[in-house]
Amino acid sequence: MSLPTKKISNPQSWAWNLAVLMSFIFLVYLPAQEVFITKEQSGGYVELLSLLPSGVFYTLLVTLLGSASAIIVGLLVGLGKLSDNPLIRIPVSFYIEVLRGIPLLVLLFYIYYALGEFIHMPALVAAVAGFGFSYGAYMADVFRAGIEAIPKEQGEAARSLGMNEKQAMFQIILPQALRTIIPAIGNQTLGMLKDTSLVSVLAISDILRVGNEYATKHFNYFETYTYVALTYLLLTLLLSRGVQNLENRFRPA
Amino acid sequence: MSLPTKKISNPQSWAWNLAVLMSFIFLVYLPAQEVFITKEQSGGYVELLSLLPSGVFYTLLVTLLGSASAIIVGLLVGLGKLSDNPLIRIPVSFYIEVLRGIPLLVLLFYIYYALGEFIHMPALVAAVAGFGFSYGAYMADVFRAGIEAIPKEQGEAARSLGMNEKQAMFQIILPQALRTIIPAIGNQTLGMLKDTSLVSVLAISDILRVGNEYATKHFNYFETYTYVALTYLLLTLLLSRGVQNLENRFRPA
Amino acid sequence: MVKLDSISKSFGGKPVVENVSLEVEAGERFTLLGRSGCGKTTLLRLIAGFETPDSGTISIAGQDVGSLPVEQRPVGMIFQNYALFPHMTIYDNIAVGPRIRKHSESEIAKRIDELLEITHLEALRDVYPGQISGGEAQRVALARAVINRPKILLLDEPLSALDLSLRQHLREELVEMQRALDITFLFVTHDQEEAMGLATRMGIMDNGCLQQVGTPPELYEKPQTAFIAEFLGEVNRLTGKVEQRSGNQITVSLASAGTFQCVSDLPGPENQNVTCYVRPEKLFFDTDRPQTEPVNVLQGTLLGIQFFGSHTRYQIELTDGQTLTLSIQHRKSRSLQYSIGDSVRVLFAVSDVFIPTKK
Amino acid sequence: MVKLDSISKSFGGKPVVENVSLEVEAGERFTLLGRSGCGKTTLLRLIAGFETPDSGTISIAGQDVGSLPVEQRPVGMIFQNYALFPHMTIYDNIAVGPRIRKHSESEIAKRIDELLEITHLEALRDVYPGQISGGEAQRVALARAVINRPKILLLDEPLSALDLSLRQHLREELVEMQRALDITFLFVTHDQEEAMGLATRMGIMDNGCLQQVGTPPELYEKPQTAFIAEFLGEVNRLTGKVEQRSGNQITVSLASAGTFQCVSDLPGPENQNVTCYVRPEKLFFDTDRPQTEPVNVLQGTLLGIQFFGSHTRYQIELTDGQTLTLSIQHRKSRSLQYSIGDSVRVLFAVSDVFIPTKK
Amino acid sequence: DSSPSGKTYLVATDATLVPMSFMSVGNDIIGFEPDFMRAIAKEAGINIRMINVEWAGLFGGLITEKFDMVISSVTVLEERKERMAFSEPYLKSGLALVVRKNEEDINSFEDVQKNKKLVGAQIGTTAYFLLERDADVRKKGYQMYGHAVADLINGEIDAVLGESTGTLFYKNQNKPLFNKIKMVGEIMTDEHYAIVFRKGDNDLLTQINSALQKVLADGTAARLHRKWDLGQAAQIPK
Ligand SMILES: Nc1ncnc2c1ncn2[C@@H]1O[C@H](COP(=O)(O)OP(=O)(O)OP(=O)(O)O)[C@@H](O)[C@H]1O
Ligand SMILES: Nc1ncnc2c1ncn2[C@@H]1O[C@H](COP(=O)(O)OP(=O)(O)OP(=O)(O)O)[C@@H](O)[C@H]1O
Ligand SMILES: [Mg+2]
Ligand SMILES: [Mg+2]
Repeated sequence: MSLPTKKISNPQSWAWNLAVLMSFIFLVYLPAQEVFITKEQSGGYVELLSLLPSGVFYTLLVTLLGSASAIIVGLLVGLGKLSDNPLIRIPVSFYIEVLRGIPLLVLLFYIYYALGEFIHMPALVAAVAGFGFSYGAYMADVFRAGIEAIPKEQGEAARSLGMNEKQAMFQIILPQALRTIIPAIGNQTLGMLKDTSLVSVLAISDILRVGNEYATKHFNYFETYTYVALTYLLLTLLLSRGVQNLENRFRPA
Repeated sequence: MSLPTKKISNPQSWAWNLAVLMSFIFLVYLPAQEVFITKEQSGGYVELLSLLPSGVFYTLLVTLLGSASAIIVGLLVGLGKLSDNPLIRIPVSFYIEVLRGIPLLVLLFYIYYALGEFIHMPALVAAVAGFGFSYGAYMADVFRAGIEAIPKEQGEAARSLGMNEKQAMFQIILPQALRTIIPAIGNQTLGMLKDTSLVSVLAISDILRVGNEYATKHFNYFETYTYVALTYLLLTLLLSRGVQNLENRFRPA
Repeated sequence: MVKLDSISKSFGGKPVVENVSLEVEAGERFTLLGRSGCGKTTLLRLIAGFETPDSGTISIAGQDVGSLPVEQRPVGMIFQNYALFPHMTIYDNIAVGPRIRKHSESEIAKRIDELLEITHLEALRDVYPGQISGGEAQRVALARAVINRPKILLLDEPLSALDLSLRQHLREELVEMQRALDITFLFVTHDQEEAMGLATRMGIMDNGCLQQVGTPPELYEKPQTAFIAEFLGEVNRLTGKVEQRSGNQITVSLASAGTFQCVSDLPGPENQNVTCYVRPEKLFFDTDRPQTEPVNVLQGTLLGIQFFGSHTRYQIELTDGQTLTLSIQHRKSRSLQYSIGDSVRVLFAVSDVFIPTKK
Repeated sequence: MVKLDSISKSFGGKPVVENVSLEVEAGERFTLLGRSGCGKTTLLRLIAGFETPDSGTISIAGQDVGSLPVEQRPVGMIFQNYALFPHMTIYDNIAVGPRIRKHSESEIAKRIDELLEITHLEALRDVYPGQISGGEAQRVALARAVINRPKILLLDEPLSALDLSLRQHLREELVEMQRALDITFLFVTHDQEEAMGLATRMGIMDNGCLQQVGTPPELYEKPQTAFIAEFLGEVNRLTGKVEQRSGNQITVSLASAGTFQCVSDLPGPENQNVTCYVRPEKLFFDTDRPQTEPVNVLQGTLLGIQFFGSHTRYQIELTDGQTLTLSIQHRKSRSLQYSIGDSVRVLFAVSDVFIPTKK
Repeated sequence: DSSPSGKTYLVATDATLVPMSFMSVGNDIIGFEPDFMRAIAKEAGINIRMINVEWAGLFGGLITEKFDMVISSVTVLEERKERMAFSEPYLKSGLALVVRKNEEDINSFEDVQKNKKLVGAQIGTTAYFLLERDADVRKKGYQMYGHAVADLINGEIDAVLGESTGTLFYKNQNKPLFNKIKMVGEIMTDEHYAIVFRKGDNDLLTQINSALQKVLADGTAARLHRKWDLGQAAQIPK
């Protein structure tokens, strides 16, 4: 099936421009207008603006580390899935089935609280591991599909020119597969950026967490979550432009 | 790009069978073995087994209602995206950009707590609305792509046989598009089943919530989250088989 | 039946159909031939109403159809892949038109049964399009289009998706059906053989312009432009200088390779460069039987021989470096035995050389 | 150069190559022709080493290669889409083989420059495969394969992805390159014209079996099986009863449509049913010039005329319902003027009728 | 709109605080506070239904009329009084520090501050506010109190500041797990727990307040205190 499943955004569209513009304007305007009104009526936007940068930092940190670990897991599992050896292929497929069947939030709880009984790890490590294992199972497919998308004649041509299987894989197949793999990794990372909001339940002070703490103290849910949503929106829109650039750069000529 | 993004499962594989078997065995075995050991060493599996059915009920209920509302939103937004009228197409595209840029968890908080200040709604309604709006933005693409995948000659042939545009859309294009749309909806629902775990933060007593409440009381995190994860695993695996059946049934001859 | 008057159409400033005027008579099989991208499909779509011309008028059976939407024009259309509706049976596919027009089911059934008989499709009445062959699909598409009694049937390369042997067969079938149903065809293709094999009359398009209209032999034997000469069938090109001319009798010099004669009312000065054409099947070897009409003789070297079963093609290089291709059908047992590198003499009738004069 | 001895291969119990023995000599352009799915590619892959035969041996230049992995076999391979490496320049593509073999860069550069000259690719040295034409890609693939000095070059339908006009051109180029580089070709195709046009010798495969091997004229004119007769070029089929036979002279009766003679050492009883073949280009109309050899005459009705520029094809129906196709190349100005429905007499030489005898 | 007989009032609680309010095996909300609330309702002659709400949503939900009252160990605070109304307190409790059993370095909150220890608490609670007040304290917020204790046991944090009754209850459960933790120092604060109302819902407030007084006075409260083993740290007001 060629239907798109979860493409985040279409950064070349009018709508993208509009959405970026609006989210940016609101993120600046809401605190700015507070400066000119009395503190009492304030929704706390100024304070939120001062609190959120550290949340953004953690959100991006988890995204970055999670993505890196997912790539490593994905490459290993993806190559395992392509292996001719059933002793590698079957456990690896099993891993993929299981990890895809468990909700990310449950996995995060599982790693941090359940496995935490045996292995001590900071919440950040648990979060990165959770994203690595879960997204790794999807990244595996990115690698597998990227490699399988290279026509098998490429490998065979390499063989007939004198390369052995390993040389053909690493000199001919993988370099070509990266053209599709890299943008796909970008897309996964974009999805992950949004899913990092789940780490707020692990007591990591990401954007959502900072917002939650602020809102439960000041009861200004509407203002807080509006601001939090706008922050996420701006981040995902900007990252989606980055991913689009990757896709354009790597689009087959 | 034709790389798969988030296909949940491959239900025709060995690995699927193995995973279903194992999760089922553990779900039965863990409580069963408790009956034969002393209560003190018990991990509480028997109790969990008695608690979880109501959690499963809520999880499935949210999935079902969320899916239904996402289909409605998706159909409307998808048709809007295909509209020739920019006054429809641009706001609809904007909607899609924005809804895809906001993490589901943030959206749920936003709807329940922030919008809750203006519109009163029970948590279940907020959850269903959240899934409807968020997944609706993805479903829109399912509908749009499903319709666009029908060769334009089909519509033109209908026109040249005497149909007007509307007749061509509803008698010729949409019936064919459903062949790809229905399995894709199934896939989205599968993703939603996992994402319903997020409603636990709205204090809806779904599987994860029931587990959380149990675990924070008895401090048997390992046992609880293991059992919760197995339950989700079995549900997603079984649903994925259902989706696969849909795909097989609707696969072009 | 269909009359186009100075039709033009551009997309985004790029002219795709330019000032095309054309008349197709009732009962004709008119073929439009042109390279990919020359605007053939656009022309059909203009007639069908899927596009609106920038200028010019289209009338069908005397009626200006400029303001009619697609579904009200009296045209049928056959698409390249036939565009049968996969979710309906053959019967329902054919019934789409009359049902939309609210004919009674019994009347529809009667007419469909008739059509199924003519098209030899009785057995496939309740089958889905996925289960039938390319040839059957073509016949269903025909039946579906003609049941609405269109004044003209537009066919957009309906054979190009099929493989060669099926294509030849269906081409004949198409001609047969056209005769049996007595409808007017406007057929579009980029395949010269197909165009000539099907057409009673044909037109050749290039870059959005209609270059020449006529019967296939007219176009093949008297092409008015170099484009047509080279596009329609294979041809040898000989470029030289006009050495001498008396009336329409011209002598062309190929420098070291000698001279040859041809007949043409080519304008312009003597000594001008000129490109002459002669078809490979009009060339003979010296050893062939003598001609009864005036012939040219050129000397060359045999460069290549390709055997194709029913005929053999010879490549001959002249002393000035130009090459000629000579094609001989094996009507007699093959006796001619040159081999590569041999020096050969090539003969061709003076009347078989032509020079297209239009630009 | 390459010798296959009783090679068989099946996939999942389904035999794909059955007991094929074949020898290709040095310098030949050997073509394997067969319908899609007949096992041609599999045969090439067996020689290249991508598949292992179930039984039989393959030797190249006298050496049994059964135990050699792909990369050590002295074969080059050209794939249908050429399989150039898109992430490397033309130069680097060609350099892959020698680099893997650890030749020095200066030596590699020297050989590549030579090859680029032979293949007229000097200008494309540092260009990527995405930016070159189909014809250039073919030459790069050739250069890349031959730089390793393979004993034999295997070509798997390298022309089938191209369009017709380019295909004809590249076919000639391929022959030229083969001569210039002096390598042995084993070429696989499903296109009869291509096979005959390219081959010095060819073999015809059907259902995994090699049916006949010979030069193109041998196969075209003396096909040993009905399959080859019908597959290689166009042919008319006449089915009748053996009425009389004296020596190898046979008289065949077509019931109401009369009788004709042919020469064959067909075994079996008199009165048996027999299918005879005669090529369309061997048929004449009554009005054509008289033959000097014994001819058959059959009476029929003209059903259809198709003009194809260089030749015209006529469909004639005999009185027993069988149809014949007659093809005439327009070597003289067209003078023959029958029209559809006319009664015509069709002539063909006794020696032009053949009966394939092998099953 | 306070027709006592017909209307059913919704009372929200975060049912993750053992033993004050939590989910039973039969998936009912049980604990000291549900029992106490039901006793008051009976006394006041009104219908109530307990609902389980995530802590973070308790006050927002009340203000936006998703429910009518909150009873969930909510401490009376001046900031909260600005937005909501409180009943008379029904319990005086306090925050206490919990550490791992083998922890030697922490004996009071001062030790935590001095040694830069990492302390956990449930967000939105007075415990977390207390940690926030001192910028030098290294703190970590949790969605649920139990998760903080789990993290303490797993070794990720050094102490948990929280409602003292819960910790005592856990200890009395006598599970091997709880032998790993201990309470140190004194009860640090006086926290007065009260039922929360929307501002302006005065009729209901008055009605509940008088019933509450009766339930406190007639010994029902003390009985429930014993039943749920709240310990000395939590005292029924005189
Ligand atoms: N809707 C359109 N918008 C813009 N350009 C178009 C449109 N339709 C056709 N064109 C352009 O017009 C030119 C002619 O197109 P058209 O389809 O008529 O060619 P054609 O002769 O049918 O070619 P082919 O043999 O490939 O079908 C092409 O260059 C095409 O790109
Ligand atoms: N690896 C394989 N596994 C199973 N069946 C195969 C395999 N390779 C080829 N076949 C089957 O063997 C038969 C012959 O295939 P092959 O590719 O050799 O045909 P071909 O003559 O090259 O056809 P084409 O002209 O279409 O390329 C086909 O029916 C094909 O399905
Ligand atoms: Mg076209
Ligand atoms: Mg093949």
